[in-house]
Amino acid sequence: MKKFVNDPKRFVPEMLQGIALANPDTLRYVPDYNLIMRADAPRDDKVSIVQGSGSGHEPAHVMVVGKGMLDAACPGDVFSAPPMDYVLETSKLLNTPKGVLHLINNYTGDRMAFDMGRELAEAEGVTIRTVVVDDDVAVKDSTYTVGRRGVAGNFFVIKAVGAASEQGADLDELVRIGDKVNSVTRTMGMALTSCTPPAKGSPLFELGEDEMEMGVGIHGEPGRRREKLADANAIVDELLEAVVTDLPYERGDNVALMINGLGGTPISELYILYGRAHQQLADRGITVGRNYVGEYCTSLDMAGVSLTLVKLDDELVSLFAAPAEIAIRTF
Amino acid sequence: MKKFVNDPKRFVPEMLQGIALANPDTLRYVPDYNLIMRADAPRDDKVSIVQGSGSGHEPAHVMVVGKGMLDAACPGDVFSAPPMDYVLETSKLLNTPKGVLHLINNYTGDRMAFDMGRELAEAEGVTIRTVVVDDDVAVKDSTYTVGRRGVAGNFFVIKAVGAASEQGADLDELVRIGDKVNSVTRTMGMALTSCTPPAKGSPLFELGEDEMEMGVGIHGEPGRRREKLADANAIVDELLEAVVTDLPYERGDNVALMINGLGGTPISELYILYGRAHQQLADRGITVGRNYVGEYCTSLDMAGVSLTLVKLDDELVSLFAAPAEIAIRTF
Amino acid sequence: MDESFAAVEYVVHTIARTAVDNETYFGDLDAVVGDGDFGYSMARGFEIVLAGWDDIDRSDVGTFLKKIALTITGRIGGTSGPIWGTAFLRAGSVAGDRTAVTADDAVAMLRAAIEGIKARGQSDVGDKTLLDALVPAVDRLAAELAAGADGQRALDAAAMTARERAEATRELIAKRGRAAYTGERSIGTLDAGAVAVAVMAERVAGGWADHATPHTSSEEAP
Amino acid sequence: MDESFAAVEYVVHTIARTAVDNETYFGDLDAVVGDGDFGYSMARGFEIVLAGWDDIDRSDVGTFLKKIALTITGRIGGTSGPIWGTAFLRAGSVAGDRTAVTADDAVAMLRAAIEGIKARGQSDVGDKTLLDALVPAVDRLAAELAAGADGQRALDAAAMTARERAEATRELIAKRGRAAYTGERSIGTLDAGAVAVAVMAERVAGGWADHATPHTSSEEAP
Ligand SMILES: Nc1ncnc2c1ncn2[C@@H]1O[C@H](COP(=O)(O)OP(=O)(O)O)[C@@H](O)[C@H]1O
Ligand SMILES: Nc1ncnc2c1ncn2[C@@H]1O[C@H](COP(=O)(O)OP(=O)(O)O)[C@@H](O)[C@H]1O
Ligand SMILES: [Mg+2]
Ligand SMILES: [Mg+2]
Ligand SMILES: [Mg+2]
Ligand SMILES: [Mg+2]
Repeated sequence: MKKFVNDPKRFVPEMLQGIALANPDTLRYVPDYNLIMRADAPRDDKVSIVQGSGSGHEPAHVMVVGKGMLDAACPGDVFSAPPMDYVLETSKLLNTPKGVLHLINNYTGDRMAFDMGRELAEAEGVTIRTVVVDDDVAVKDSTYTVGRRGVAGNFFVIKAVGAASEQGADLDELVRIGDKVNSVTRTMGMALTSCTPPAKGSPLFELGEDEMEMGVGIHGEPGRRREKLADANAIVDELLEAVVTDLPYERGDNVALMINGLGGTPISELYILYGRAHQQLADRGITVGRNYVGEYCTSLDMAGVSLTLVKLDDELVSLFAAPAEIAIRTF
Repeated sequence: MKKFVNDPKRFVPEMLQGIALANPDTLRYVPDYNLIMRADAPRDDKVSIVQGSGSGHEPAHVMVVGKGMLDAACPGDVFSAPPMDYVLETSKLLNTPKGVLHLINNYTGDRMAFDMGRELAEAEGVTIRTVVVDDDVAVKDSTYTVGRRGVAGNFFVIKAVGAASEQGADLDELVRIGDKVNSVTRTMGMALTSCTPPAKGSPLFELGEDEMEMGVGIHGEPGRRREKLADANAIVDELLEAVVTDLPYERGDNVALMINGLGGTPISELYILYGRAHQQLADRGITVGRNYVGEYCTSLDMAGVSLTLVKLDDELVSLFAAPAEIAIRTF
Repeated sequence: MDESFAAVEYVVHTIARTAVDNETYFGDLDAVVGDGDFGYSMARGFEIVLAGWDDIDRSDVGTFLKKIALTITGRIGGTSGPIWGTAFLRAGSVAGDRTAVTADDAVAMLRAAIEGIKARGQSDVGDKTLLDALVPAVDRLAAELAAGADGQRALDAAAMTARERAEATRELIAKRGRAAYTGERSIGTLDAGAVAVAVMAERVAGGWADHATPHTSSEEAP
Repeated sequence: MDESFAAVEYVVHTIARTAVDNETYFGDLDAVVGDGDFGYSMARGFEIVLAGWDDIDRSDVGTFLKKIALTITGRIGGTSGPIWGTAFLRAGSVAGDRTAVTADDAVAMLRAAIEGIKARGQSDVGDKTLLDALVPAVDRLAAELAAGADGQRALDAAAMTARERAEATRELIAKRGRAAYTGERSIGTLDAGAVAVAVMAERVAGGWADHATPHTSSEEAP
């Protein structure tokens, strides 16, 4: 296994410890619950926004805690939803008179942990509402009853509700905004290589030199189809077709376009993909009003990419443009 | 080759095109000379800061063009210094009454291209001064007469002279600042894997499953020593020892610490390394006043890391804290 | 302590031991079409159960099982924490303040655990989950006991059923868990949770004859 | 046009052709302890020379070589652009407005190219660069011609020397170029630039007998 790791069982806590040491003034780390929270949270005048999920998707979500983004993240182990206790304790610690917003990606484990944690926290007097993110078009709702997965689109939900809550929005308003962003956001991902979870020490699946996996999620779970490796343009075109036709995004639409690296893809390649996607959207009469190129929601060291579109309106344009300060804002 | 690429010969121009499409208001792209420049450059009241180098180190340098950073970057092909003509034309296009500052990393090819390009540009009336970056402690000055390499430390030189030139510093002042930053900056890198240049299509060197390469540069050139793979802490300790003892950095020093990913290493792992480095420095009585964790100067898709220290004084603290707006500032 | 409390301890201890011993195997099974964390999650949770084994509150069987459930939900993430935690919790609720457990009690506790898993997982037999091994195995156990079989024979039969049905998950399309996203591609692969149930059942049956021997954590040290 | 101008064209064309044909080979040699771009850089530059071959200004040999030098420095990056560009430029300066080139002229042009490379690269024989093949090969060429050998014999001898000395770069520590950073580890590897010189010299010698045949770009189409 070619990784920077000490004891694989300490992978997540050591990462969190590093984040905490790098951000002593702005973040607080609670080791018992894998909890990274804003040092100034909870605040009486603001809904606390919490996202949990498995680890291995960094910067999501522990590195996007900060002003205008999350108030706290409680990650589980690599690719495992956090234990219910973490959700409970995090919710209690972040409790404010304005309530707590849970953001979760639509996976069985996450939903269970947050359902149970919420029930117990509510019993202790915490007001909680939940927004579920499920933007992945690779999974068809109808066939598999667990529904679509939440993938890189969660960034836009976080950004929008994070901005709105800084501006004083209440819990209901945040749920409205979060649900709205989710409803106009679609993503599709693909992988050139598998990823290697530190505790497993070997790749989750094997891909031949001339193969790629279309429709992968962010947990190294294989995609829906294995295909012959194609060039950058063909890959973008396939992802774009799947995403555009799903909502659908139409001629005249103004969109945010995200080209998200899955962890092992250099940013040079992401810009090659961006250029193609931007031009193909222009050819369809769709304008890219905002763009995001980089790593937002990864799958450990997987070489791969996901493409996300968000249909913009005036409200979203202004929320996405709002300032944000996060742990990985390093320049 | 597991890469997002169309025609490998178009790797660099397609990447630059993507950058240009993503930043239509702030950047200008001149395809003939691989040139990415600020849309508002040159400005009569400001020295233009230009850095060239081979491509494959993104975000360096084409993605760090912007307010408070570079005015222009003219990259060559992957791992090749730009042709002399690009340097000449870039220098002419960026010419201002206050002059042009060339930043170059200390490699034969880069020095030649910039020497020749500068000579010709000066003959056409452009005032140019040069700062050479050579922060890599893996290369010993004495033994190999080409001198140390310039690696991730160039970020700090760019940041400092970029901030100073926004504040109106003249060319001599920028050279003073650039040379000073370089003189207190040291870096050492290592790789877990090789990288694969798109035109070659296969890894530059082969590393066994249980091997690592200490002292690699950023061009996929092998390092000084191949060692048995070690855990994250041992790797940090070895890099840190080499860097700290070189300047040397001493008890009581305040430093900037950069943990720079080489392209294929996920940010989760970088924070594990950061945590160790921070703590080891504390044990040596050295304070980390600023930290940088992420990708600044990469080697395509190489899994690896470099560790940089900069000794801070009041001037550098203030320059590093100055605002900057760059193409990859995406949150 | 009643001998039948020792039997409960034995079963729980064997489950925990199996989870810890098979971390890699269970993880690899989950990696085929899932995300590979099943072995890791189970091992991390059950190793804490084993580490604190001697100190678990044994006032009654219900308390004992609920304490274990709390350790599981407190430490195991993913789907498995809630699923297995709920199972232990529900079994504990049925056991209540009993300090002895009859064969009928055991079947009732297992049935309650199953109902808990179904409710928590919104899942049922046929979804390619651990239920596909657990439900038929418990049915078989109950049937054998009802037909007058002794514990050993009933357990052997249940283990055999668990193994057969775990193998038969190959034919199913995953409808729950991370494997569900691969759709038809999950056909031909084993469900990790179902195999874990089979291995646990086999180990419970295999050691049943000696189960009266007390299981202490000191015995577990390598 | 004088026959000896055609000889210059032949040599340049063969160098360009060799660079393009050996992109992968030269790149792989540079990858061993360097950064692998040598083959790519040379091929990208010299393919432009070939593409515009018929239209290069042939007023005189100096102009012809200087135009080629400009293409090289304009397109080839890395160390090779300045090095090879300087070599062509210096050779062109010596040739000046000549339209015919004698054997002595040729040697003078090559010597000027060598001096240009040394000055540009701040390098010399022994640094494990192309100079380690080029310098002895040109010395040998001059010696053979001085001893009265005809062009073919002199070129054959020079090519043999280039090859021997390119092979001998294995014993050297790289002191210039990207390979220099590996220090002692560069021992045992061939210098890519020196091998390129050897292959070029061999191809020049090998085709010398037919060099009067005009070389047009149409002939190059695959
Ligand atoms: N909804 C569910 N109901 C019951 N069992 C489930 C459910 N989802 C998954 N399982 C079982 O859990 C196992 C996987 O557990 P784990 O790896 O922890 O979950 P995840 O799928 O979240 O990664 C599967 O092999 C299956 O037997
Ligand atoms: N300073 C120098 N002087 C002369 N030749 C050099 C020098 N540096 C490198 N070379 C030659 O150039 C070749 C490498 O060229 P290239 O790959 O373009 O340069 P780089 O080392 O910058 O990647 C080497 O094999 C060597 O023969
Ligand atoms: Mg999981
Ligand atoms: Mg090079
Ligand atoms: Mg799993
Ligand atoms: Mg090279």
